[in-house]
Amino acid sequence: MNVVFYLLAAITLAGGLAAVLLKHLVHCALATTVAFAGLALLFLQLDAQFAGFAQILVYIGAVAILIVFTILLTRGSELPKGGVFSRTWFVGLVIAAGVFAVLAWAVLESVRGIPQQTAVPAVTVHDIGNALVGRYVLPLEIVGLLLTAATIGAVIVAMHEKERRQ
Amino acid sequence: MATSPFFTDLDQIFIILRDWLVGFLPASWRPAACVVLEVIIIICVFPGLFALTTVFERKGLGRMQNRLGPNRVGPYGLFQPIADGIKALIKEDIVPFSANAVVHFLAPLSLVVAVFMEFAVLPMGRNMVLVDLDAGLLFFFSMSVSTELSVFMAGWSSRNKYSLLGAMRAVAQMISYEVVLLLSSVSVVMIAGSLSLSTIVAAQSSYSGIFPHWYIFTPWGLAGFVMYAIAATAETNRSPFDLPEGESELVAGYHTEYSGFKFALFFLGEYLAMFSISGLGTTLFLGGWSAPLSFLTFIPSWIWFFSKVMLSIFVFIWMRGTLPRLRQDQLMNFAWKFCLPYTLLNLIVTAFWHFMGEGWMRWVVCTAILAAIYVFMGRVEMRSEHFGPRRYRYAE
Amino acid sequence: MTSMGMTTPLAGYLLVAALLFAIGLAGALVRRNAILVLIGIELMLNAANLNLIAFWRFGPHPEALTGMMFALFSIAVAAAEAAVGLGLVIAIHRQTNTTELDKIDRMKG
Amino acid sequence: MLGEGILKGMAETARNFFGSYVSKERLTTVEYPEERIPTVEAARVFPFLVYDGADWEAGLRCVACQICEKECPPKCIYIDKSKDKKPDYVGKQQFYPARFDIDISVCMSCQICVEVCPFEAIKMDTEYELATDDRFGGLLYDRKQLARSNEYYHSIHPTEASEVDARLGEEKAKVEAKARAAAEAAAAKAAAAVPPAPTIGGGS
Repeated sequence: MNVVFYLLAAITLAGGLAAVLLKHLVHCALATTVAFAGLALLFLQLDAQFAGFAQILVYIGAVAILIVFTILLTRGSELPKGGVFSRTWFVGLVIAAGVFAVLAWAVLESVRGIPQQTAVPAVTVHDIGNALVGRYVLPLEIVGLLLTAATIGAVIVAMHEKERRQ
Repeated sequence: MATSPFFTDLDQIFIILRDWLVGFLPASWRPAACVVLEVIIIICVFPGLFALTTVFERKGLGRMQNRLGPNRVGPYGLFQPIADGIKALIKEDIVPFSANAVVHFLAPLSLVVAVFMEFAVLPMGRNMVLVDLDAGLLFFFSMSVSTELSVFMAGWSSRNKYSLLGAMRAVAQMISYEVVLLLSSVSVVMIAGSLSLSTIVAAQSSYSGIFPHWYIFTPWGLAGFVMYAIAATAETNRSPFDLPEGESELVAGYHTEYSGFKFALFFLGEYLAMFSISGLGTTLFLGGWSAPLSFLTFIPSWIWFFSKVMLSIFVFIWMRGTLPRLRQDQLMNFAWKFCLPYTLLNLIVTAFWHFMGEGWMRWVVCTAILAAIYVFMGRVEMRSEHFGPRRYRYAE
Repeated sequence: MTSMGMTTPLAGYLLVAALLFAIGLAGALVRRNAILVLIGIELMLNAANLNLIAFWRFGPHPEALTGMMFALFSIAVAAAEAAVGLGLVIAIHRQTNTTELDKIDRMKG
Repeated sequence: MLGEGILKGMAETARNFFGSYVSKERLTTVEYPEERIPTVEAARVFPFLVYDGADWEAGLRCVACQICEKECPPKCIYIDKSKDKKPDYVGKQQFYPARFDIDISVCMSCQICVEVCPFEAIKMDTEYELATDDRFGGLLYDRKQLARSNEYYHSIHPTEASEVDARLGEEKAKVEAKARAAAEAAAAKAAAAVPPAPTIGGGS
């Protein structure tokens, strides 16, 4: 708990807020990137090097790019004509606030009694690799399958209409 | 190898200098001061190298086309980059009226910062690495993919169709070749058993006889290196993969609307990306800072690293001087239908190599598989229409 | 948040994650654009990841890597989700020429 | 095999690269300010005005007929006709240009002014180093700047200039012969009345 944490938390939350509030879709996507980067830095601060870099690689390198590609492919880079918020925005806001209230209450109530590890965990990338192909090899294979299926699925979903029309 | 203390000192001269400089500070400041000093050195050395490279590139390209190249400013035109730099600095900074000013401003900055970060994990000599991260390779790639977003920001914020087209091409191309780049590096990681770049160099710095154990001198390493080089060229948007800035159709691609200092930053970013990706290739396949022959180890390690990097840069320039630009569909087909399958195959071959154990058998088997598949795939690719005249699928 | 955060580092991370989750949820619920809804979902997934990593870091057995692995797999799954989700958005845009969720109110294309 | 052509191309460029250091004849570059290619006779860049004799103002062949001004496609010639007259090369009294300006920055070197000029007064120059740092009027040449002697014309386009001279000489001879014939006729006439009579024009 120090200045760095507060700074990173502020960056992340500001990025998230901007992503939700900004008018322009591309700005939203870029703000999301800020949030992703802030989260990656938070991971690094939590001594999770591998997860932090994987976060940057996957989210900034792939997901953010996917989002901006989609925005441009759906002509979302022009400003929307109507409002940016849905008609039921108030209900959504109340639900979100309620969820946050419950979560915060739960965190603050329950976290007190938990014993906490403060020493930096001595986990190397080597350990992560061993765990991935050892204990977690089945999930790894399934994720591989899922990613393949998702890639093919995404291609088919995005291509479908044109192919049929031909 | 017994080397004299003089050469050992020369090898470690930067470390010694750094420690001497830092020694003036109180002990508690020293680690931070070390890092600051190293960062400053990286920030000074590579732009300097960039300046030299620009003039050597122009001269080299000229020579390849039987021209002289720049030779006016200073002796042999060596001061050309200074003149260019002054020009870029004092030029008017034009931001298009309808551009998105904030994003337009942030794009070159974020690009250069991300590229500079890549140098942090490169071992540039024995004990000369800024941070020896356990997941160094992953860090490098995570930084190099962040440049894609900067390119997109630049192209989109300019509100210019050429910029946008260039940026979309650049992003599509970089994503496609990023996969190849990563997968070709993974074969090295499989053999070295580490993502830390200094460990990978250390694994290559032994010798059998006088020959080094560089990974390029293995069948899978050679194949991986070729794929890596192709992907690196595409990743840095260099010719023949310079479609994003293909001036014959897109003016200048995503930096069409940039001028003055911001354009200089893009230019710097492009060359720094070249240096960093050459540095990574050197580290992964060419033994990093280790000497090419065992009796040459007395020459300081950093000289080897930088000469290997500059050699790679020369090959970049050589290719630029030789090859014509690809077409967008050829580029994508090449990435997904040739490079990616071949790199995946290379991974399998690497696994064979690892599990077949020492001996000549693995050399024969791996070489045979890789060569046969290369020839076969080459035949198939060249016979099919992928590299032939363009077919329009959707055009009326 | 600050007073509690000072005493237990875990609580700070969890609160940030909760806040980010709420922001993501709000984004998914209040915005009209389908892409923004997907962005909101990504933010929620990320908040969950932060929770997982924080629990891994401050939990009793970090060497077992459970939280870390969960986060890594979650990142991979989120990438797949984004690819499919955005592919769907493109497909819907092809059909209806809009990505505004309020206007996509017909079952038949 | 895939990649064969790339290697061939790389070998070619490598040959160029090293060859350009070994053999000088590979390099086609002329290092311009120090080295120059001598201009060929047929070179044509911008127009100039020809004058005969030593005094440029008196010797200008131009008679301010303004045909070139009217024919010039980009309209870069500006001529003011003089009020008075002066004798031309054959001695006939003609107007002369009080102002003759060519805007070199507009001129497109089409040579139409040269082709339409009935007096062989405007010709094409081979001078191409006309850059100036004066944006305002630096490239608007007046008649003094445009005037070049006939000798200069001979030095840059010798063949064409001698043809022109021959033609002018012929015309002049014709005019002189006519004048002489007129003079003789006048003399014969005068001889009938008053014996001695001076010749008009004369002079060679």
